[in-house]
Amino acid sequence: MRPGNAQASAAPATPQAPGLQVRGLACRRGGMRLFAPVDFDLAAGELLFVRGRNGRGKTTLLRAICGLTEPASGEIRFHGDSIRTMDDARRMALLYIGHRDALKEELTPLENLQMHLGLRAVGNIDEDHLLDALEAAGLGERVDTPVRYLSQGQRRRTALARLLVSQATLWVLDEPLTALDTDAVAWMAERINGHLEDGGMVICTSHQPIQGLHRARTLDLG
Amino acid sequence: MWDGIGDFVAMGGHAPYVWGSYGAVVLLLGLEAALLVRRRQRAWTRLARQARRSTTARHPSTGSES
Amino acid sequence: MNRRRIPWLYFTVPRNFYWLVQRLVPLIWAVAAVLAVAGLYVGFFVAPPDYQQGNSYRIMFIHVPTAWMGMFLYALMAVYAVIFLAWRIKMADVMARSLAPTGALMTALSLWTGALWGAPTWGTYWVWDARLTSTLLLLFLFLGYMALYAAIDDREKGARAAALLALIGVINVPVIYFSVEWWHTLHQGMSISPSGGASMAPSMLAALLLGTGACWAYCAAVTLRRAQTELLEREDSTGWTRTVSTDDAPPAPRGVAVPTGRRN
Amino acid sequence: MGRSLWTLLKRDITLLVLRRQDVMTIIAFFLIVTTLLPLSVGPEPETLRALAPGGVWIAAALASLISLDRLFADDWRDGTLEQLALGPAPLALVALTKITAHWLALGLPLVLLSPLMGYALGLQGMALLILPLSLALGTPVLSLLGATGAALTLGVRAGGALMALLILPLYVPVLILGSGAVSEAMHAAGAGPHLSLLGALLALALPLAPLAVAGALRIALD
Repeated sequence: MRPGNAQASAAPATPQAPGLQVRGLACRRGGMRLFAPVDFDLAAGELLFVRGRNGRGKTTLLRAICGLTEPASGEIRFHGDSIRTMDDARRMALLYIGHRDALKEELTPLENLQMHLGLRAVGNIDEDHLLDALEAAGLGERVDTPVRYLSQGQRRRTALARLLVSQATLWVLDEPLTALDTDAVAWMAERINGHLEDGGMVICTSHQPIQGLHRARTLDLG
Repeated sequence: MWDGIGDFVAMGGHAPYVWGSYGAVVLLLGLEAALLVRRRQRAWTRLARQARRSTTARHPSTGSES
Repeated sequence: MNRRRIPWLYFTVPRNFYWLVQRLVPLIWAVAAVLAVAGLYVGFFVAPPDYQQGNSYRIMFIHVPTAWMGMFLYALMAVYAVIFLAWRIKMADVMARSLAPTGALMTALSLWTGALWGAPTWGTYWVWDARLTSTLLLLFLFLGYMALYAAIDDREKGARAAALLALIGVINVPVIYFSVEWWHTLHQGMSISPSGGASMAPSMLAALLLGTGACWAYCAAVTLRRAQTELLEREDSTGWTRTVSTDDAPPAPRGVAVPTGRRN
Repeated sequence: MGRSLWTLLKRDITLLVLRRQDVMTIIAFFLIVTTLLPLSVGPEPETLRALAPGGVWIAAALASLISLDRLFADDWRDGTLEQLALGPAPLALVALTKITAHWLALGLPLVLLSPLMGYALGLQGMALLILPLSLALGTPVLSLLGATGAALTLGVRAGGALMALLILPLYVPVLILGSGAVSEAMHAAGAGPHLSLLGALLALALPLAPLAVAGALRIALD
């Protein structure tokens, strides 16, 4: 069974407009304006690397793009629909992995992955495919131990394993490399490149520069 | 209506209740207004201090719209 | 139709609101003082003693207004909460936040005066009368609003959470009042509620209305002043506060007759 | 979307089963609070019988209150709530599903145990039947209202005590009608009107409370 994401088999959503359009996006936190209004477009196969010192609002920007945070001003359109009013199918095309791993400590990585897919109403993917994904993420022997006993790096890998089984076209990754060791970072870079080649889009923030990423546009929040 | 101050204060034997009610109202409302005046003054002194500091220090502090 | 559109949002700009309050509050204080003096005079020197309760009924002239104001301010708070949640007008949140302490104080005073009125009339300071119990619960709703606002550090989130709570509260107030009324009638037999306003002498009614007017004016003045202070506390000195401290009026809105009172 | 909610319901119930000891402690809490009544009022059957409905109902309300504290807290802390908000199902239905799972694990046991406690407090005949019925109608409303408080105080210091202050006034109508139904049944005056009003409260709370909870969750996630 060749490891790899199910990306190729799923037909990419028919984009009426370029993937993501962000116009005049400004966010506030604690009454202060975080960054000057941001404008950018993201088309298929493009990576946007968001840089900025701590507290500049990188996380808030990403959460605003996903629709979790309400922006102070600005408009975000994904395949033509505004993110606040887009329907479920469109919402499934977006995958957000934030600082927190969104894992249940009592459950094992396999159960967490099944839960993640179940909550996103994805058809019943057979277990072998999930096991392959976890294997690829370097969790081979840890598949059946509850997440509570895993290290921070292993938890992060479990969270990132979702990327291998997701059909989302837009990945929004907030500090994906935290707590990852060097070969995990390489694996991550390789996965992002694979996703871009398959016509996917990635928005990513990171304090360490990710080598080997091609066609990376950067957005600097200062 | 009342023959003399004493009768008025006695309030037909209900003095503690009537004056207890009106007294509490006057006291607490006066207290609320007074606290508000003090809070307002404090706000103004803070602003004045900031204004003085920012003009003397000569560094443009980032304004923020409300 | 009057050509001039009322600029609803004009006074939601902090600087204009500040200036408006600077003009309005002295007038409202004057109205409150006049009504209070008139109400007290009529209440104590014109209204005759009650044939049944003697003079203790005079507490009604302050008890009823505070009770009404408590409920009215909670409803008003909920209206501002809805405006804030629906249109994100910061001024609406400032108003709701400024109403809460005065509303809580009014509710507490109505309980205090109600108890002192109950003592000579029913023989005990506290009786689980339907209205007293519901007013007590209303006080808890006020305290809950203020506690939630204070507990959340981020002001923006705190404002939205408190506004949502005020909305939830105002939907529940009629249910609470109904269930307490229902509960009271089932356990009746204990107490008679004070004589209704039906057979009130005109002078009594006048004292009551004057008292209510004074109470309303007081609440308006204190709330507007607290909202003004709230704005000052939120601003840093480079904002509009610098111009206002020299007290010149902001540009008047198009076509609205602005009371050009003497600069105080 | 149905699949996603069904997965969430199963997940929550499995989590509650995995954390059985939490469920047990809350049920034990309900029993202990009810036994406080005879200890404080005295064993004399006549007074106990008059106070039994109130005693059981207050114990149920307090048990519901302390159990709701963690309804959203864990999901909020580990990031699962974010993924649920980005999932296919609307947040109101997600909230309703979580409240249902919570009620099944914690509300239902109270309803089933209440005749036992009612008997212990001297209730007989009709009252012993009306007690669980009134709780069956009332505890869901408690859970729905309590969930609003839990969502509003997410991530707030001293959330527990604050939640009690926010929510207990809203519990009053349920408490009045619930304990009223049982005491009416004791006087053979029939608890019909009380139970129908409780049903009305439930019918009101079911559609409205999840909307309020969703609003509060969105604020907490912002």
